[in-house]
Amino acid sequence: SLADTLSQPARFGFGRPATEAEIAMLDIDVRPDGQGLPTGEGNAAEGKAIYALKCAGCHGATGTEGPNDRLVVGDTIKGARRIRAIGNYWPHATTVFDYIRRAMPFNQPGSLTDREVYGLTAYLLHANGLWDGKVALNAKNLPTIKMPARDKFVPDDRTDGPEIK
Amino acid sequence: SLADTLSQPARFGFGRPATEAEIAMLDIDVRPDGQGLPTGEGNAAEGKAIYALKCAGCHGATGTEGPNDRLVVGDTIKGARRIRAIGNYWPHATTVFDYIRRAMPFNQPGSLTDREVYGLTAYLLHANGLWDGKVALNAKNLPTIKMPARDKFVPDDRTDGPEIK
Amino acid sequence: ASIVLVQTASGKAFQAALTASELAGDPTKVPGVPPGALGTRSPFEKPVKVFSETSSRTPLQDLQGMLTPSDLHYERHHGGVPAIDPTKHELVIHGMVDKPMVFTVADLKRFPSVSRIAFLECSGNYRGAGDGKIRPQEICGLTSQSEWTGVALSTLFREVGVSPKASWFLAEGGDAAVMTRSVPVHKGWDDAIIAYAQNGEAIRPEQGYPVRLFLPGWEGNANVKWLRRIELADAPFMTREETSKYTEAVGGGKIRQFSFTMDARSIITYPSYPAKVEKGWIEIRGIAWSGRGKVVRVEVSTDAGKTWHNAALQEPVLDKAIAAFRYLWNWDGNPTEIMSRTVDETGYVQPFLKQLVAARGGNMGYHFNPVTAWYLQQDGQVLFKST
Amino acid sequence: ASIVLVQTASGKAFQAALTASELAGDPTKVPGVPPGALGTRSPFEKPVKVFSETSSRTPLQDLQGMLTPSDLHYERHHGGVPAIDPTKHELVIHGMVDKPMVFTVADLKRFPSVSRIAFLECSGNYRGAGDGKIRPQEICGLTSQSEWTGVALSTLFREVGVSPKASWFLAEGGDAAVMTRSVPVHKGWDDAIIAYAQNGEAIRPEQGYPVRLFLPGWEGNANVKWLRRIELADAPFMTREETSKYTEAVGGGKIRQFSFTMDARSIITYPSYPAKVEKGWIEIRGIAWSGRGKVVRVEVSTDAGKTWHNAALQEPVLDKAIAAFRYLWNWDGNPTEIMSRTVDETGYVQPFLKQLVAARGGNMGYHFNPVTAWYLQQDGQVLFKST
Ligand code: HEC
Ligand code: HEC
Ligand SMILES: [Ca+2]
Ligand SMILES: [Ca+2]
Ligand SMILES: [Ca+2]
Ligand SMILES: [Ca+2]
Ligand SMILES: [Ca+2]
Ligand SMILES: [Ca+2]
Ligand SMILES: [Co+2]
Ligand SMILES: [Co+2]
Repeated sequence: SLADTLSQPARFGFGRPATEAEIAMLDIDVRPDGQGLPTGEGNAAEGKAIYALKCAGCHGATGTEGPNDRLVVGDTIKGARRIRAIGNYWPHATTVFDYIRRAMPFNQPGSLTDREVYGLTAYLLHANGLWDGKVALNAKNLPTIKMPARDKFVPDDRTDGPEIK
Repeated sequence: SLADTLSQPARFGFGRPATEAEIAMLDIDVRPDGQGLPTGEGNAAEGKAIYALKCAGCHGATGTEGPNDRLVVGDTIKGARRIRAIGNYWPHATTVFDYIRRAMPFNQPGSLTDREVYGLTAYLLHANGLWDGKVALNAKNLPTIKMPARDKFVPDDRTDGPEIK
Repeated sequence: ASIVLVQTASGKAFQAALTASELAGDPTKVPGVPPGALGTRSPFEKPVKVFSETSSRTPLQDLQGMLTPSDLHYERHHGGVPAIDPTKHELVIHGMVDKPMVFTVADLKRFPSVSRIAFLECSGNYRGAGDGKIRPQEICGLTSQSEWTGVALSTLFREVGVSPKASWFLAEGGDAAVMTRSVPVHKGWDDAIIAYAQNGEAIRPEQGYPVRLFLPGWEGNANVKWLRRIELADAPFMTREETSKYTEAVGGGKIRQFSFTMDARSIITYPSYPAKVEKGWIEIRGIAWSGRGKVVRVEVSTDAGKTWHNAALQEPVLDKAIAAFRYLWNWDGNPTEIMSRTVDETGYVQPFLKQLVAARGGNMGYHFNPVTAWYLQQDGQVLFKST
Repeated sequence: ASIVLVQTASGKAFQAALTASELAGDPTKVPGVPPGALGTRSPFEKPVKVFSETSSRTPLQDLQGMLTPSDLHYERHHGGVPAIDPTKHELVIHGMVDKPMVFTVADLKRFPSVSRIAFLECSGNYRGAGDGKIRPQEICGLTSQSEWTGVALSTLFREVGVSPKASWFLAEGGDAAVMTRSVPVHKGWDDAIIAYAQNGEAIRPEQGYPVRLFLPGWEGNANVKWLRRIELADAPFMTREETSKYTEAVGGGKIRQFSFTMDARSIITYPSYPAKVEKGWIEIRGIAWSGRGKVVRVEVSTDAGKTWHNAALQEPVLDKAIAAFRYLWNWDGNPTEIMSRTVDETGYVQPFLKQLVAARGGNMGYHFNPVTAWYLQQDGQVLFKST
């Protein structure tokens, strides 16, 4: 804890300073405000083609069929409670970019170029009815997308007390 | 502990009574007063032959050469402090019978007949200068043998207090 | 032994040794296996985890006491177990810090170390079964306990000079999922550990070798394994795991996020399905834990929840740790339901399933820690029953 | 990534993925191994016991905290590890009892159970080296710690009705040595356990599968493994192990017998030979234990015994258990000797070697628990030094 730490020397001097270059190599996260988004862009049409090639096998031809996680809400956007997809459950559009870039395709994670990721993100947001089919997605416009689920999310309000919540 | 035990039921009723026959099958120990010694007998000459056949390979031709534990004190009985053999270190003759019967020969433990064990015990005690070469050893005379080391043994007198002992 | 005469080298005849058939199957008559470099598990014992593509579950019903053997520790990963060379692995800490730093595994081991015995649990750790045929392993086998050793994150925070304005940090793994979770900075100062050892030895690959984040009492997924990067920031990063996953509907159309604390829980591991028991004395055994602090009491009911009795807790009862409990009971052989519930030091009482569902607006999901009941049939068969 | 165009099914050309060479060796770019039935040990970690024909020693210098992984638990056996089928193994209790009984392993598991974390140590557990080139493993690696679970022997004593006149019992193993030791009955009533589990799972074969006697704090050999028989009596049986072996010359021609208690002890496991250290901050780490009860203090000296400082003890500090200790020290780079000593709740202070030898009339032997020093050379090399 902090208290324990204070009884220790101010610095041990183990480890080495991180250079900006080596941090940049690892620092792939993208935040809700767009921090971390790379330059470049990609549109839904490009993304659709890549999707068909690299994603459809696991997520279905239209992102609704599986066998793996459903990505597209489809017609049921306002209906069925049990569907959890980008269009009705994801609070931030930036997460789509971040996650695809770091973890997909599942069999070749980290293999996509930034342009491909922009395209795929544009395609999936478009398929969820949240982005125009023509306009290329980039670091500037991606964070501005308003996600339908955004206001559903509330921080944990359990108080670590006796209440069952 | 006993206290915990008292809060429990007097008997749980798990397990089954042991019959005398099945206890007898397992109850191979021999005590200093001779309790547990079987009927029968064996002498040093018999034992010497068995020893040559089944023991000498590990304990040496005369029980002094090894490679495994030295069994016979030899000429040095009063001299060298570092020798530990039956003749100068073992407090009870019954232990020789008990141990050979349960554990030797190391490569075929439990393979000796009681007669063989009496013979081997007679032989080893004789070689250590503690038993006549002719008289057969049996349940009656074995416990009467006075072992030289007997009075050297003292029970642990450490008190579990601060003293270094 | 039959009397057989054997000719010795010295020409004498003696009674032979016991015959081979007399010795067969008696371990006292054959020299055993000599000491070796590594111990073994008896071939008669085959405890195994039940595994799917995404997780594997500790066989709770096969275990005693409070520790989990390392190779039976539950697994949950999102990109499989990476093969990491510890001499190539580094932890980078950057973002809102004075001095961004890189630490090798060897560097981390030089800092002051801390150890604690604590549980780890996946927040998606409840299953039932309509027919009652489900074991503790399947019900809640995504919980395990180890002794964890590593460097306090607070020590590293001080080393890099974390900004007083930093309120969250991102923890990122070096696995194929490049797993990321946002964690409040206060947990880093409080009791987070960058752990490199588990039950004495190096952390096992499945648990994050060579280093993982360990957040005592917090949901498993946030305890990022194969940790390679920590970035300090002033807001959460809203990663996929803390938005699309590990969030739960709590009624009124709301979704709860950042529900880190693992609530108090227990399960009776003996007797449990598929055991069959006899009437008479039965020691009811189980495990209890709470991510909020210490277990103060485990109550056991043997009459379907009408009356409750305190079970004995195995000492030491530790903070944010599994405690083994025991309750001695004389079963009269009549069908009944037995169950346990944990009360922790915050006064929280482990709820029934129906209470939990009601409290969450009718939804099920992560952080489900209901009382689990076992139904004892007349014939001694033990079956799961939801509460 | 180099720009490569790839033709897709729909006829469009796209920039290709990163090339294989760019991905080589990066565990974030290859799916890892899926969850499985049993966890593994990293191929980069190879902790092993050092073994001879009669024993194998725990690699203390490779371990952290207070627990020993089961497969690294020390071994000492006198007839090898027997292969025992647990469905055929029985424990007979007879002699001075009301009702001689036979218990199967399954029977034993039905009785009320107890668990405790405790060390086990062979009483022949000290070695030095004239050239200083010896590791903790060789010095005193015949000590290890586990969580043991079983039935209290007192429970079984009551079940069979042990006679109030019984003062000793014989414990006999089912191995090729048919190992026997005499144990005072009061230990059976106090805290002896017939143990069937170790660190959560079934006891390992090397530690006595399926059942062993466990005598907290008492010399390893008396904790008879593969236990098959207990005979109650009114005197010790004077077995070979308690006469020819496990007795020690204590001066004046006397030999001490039945020295069960393991005295207090400690060893610094880091830094230790063959480590090389650098000047600056060093966390001195080690383990401390006492068979007499709790460790109350571990003192560390970094100036060859002139001054002593209290080390931090890892909580929980348990009765008759190993406690991990830590002492943070800033080495100025000048050659010095570091050492630790345990003080236990009886007021016993772990002695120097010369004190022990003097107290035993110049003899060495079993129950040697001296302070162990490490000499730090100018170049950082750490070497053993006897005290
Ligand atoms: C070989 C199978 C496979 C392929 C190919 C694949 N995915 Fe996935 N995808 C998965 C799996 C499995 C998961 C769930 C991973 C987890 O939960 O850890 C997933 C999860 C996702 C998610 C998160 C879904 C959610 O609800 O949280 C997104 C978004 C996604 N994939 C997009 C893609 C895109 C875009 C591609 C192609 C570039 C792709 N996937 C290719 C298997 C695949
Ligand atoms: C294959 C080797 C081998 C053979 C054959 C063998 N022994 Fe041994 N013996 C040993 C070993 C090894 C020990 C030490 C065992 C231990 O310490 O657990 C030993 C110990 C003993 C001891 C105890 C010595 C002491 O100082 O405590 C006696 C007595 C003994 N053997 C007698 C015999 C007799 C009699 C025979 C023949 C019937 C025999 N041995 C055959 C290897 C052998
Ligand atoms: Ca970043
Ligand atoms: Ca989904
Ligand atoms: Ca007897
Ligand atoms: Ca000898
Ligand atoms: Ca989790
Ligand atoms: Ca011992
Ligand atoms: Co999970
Ligand atoms: Co020993």
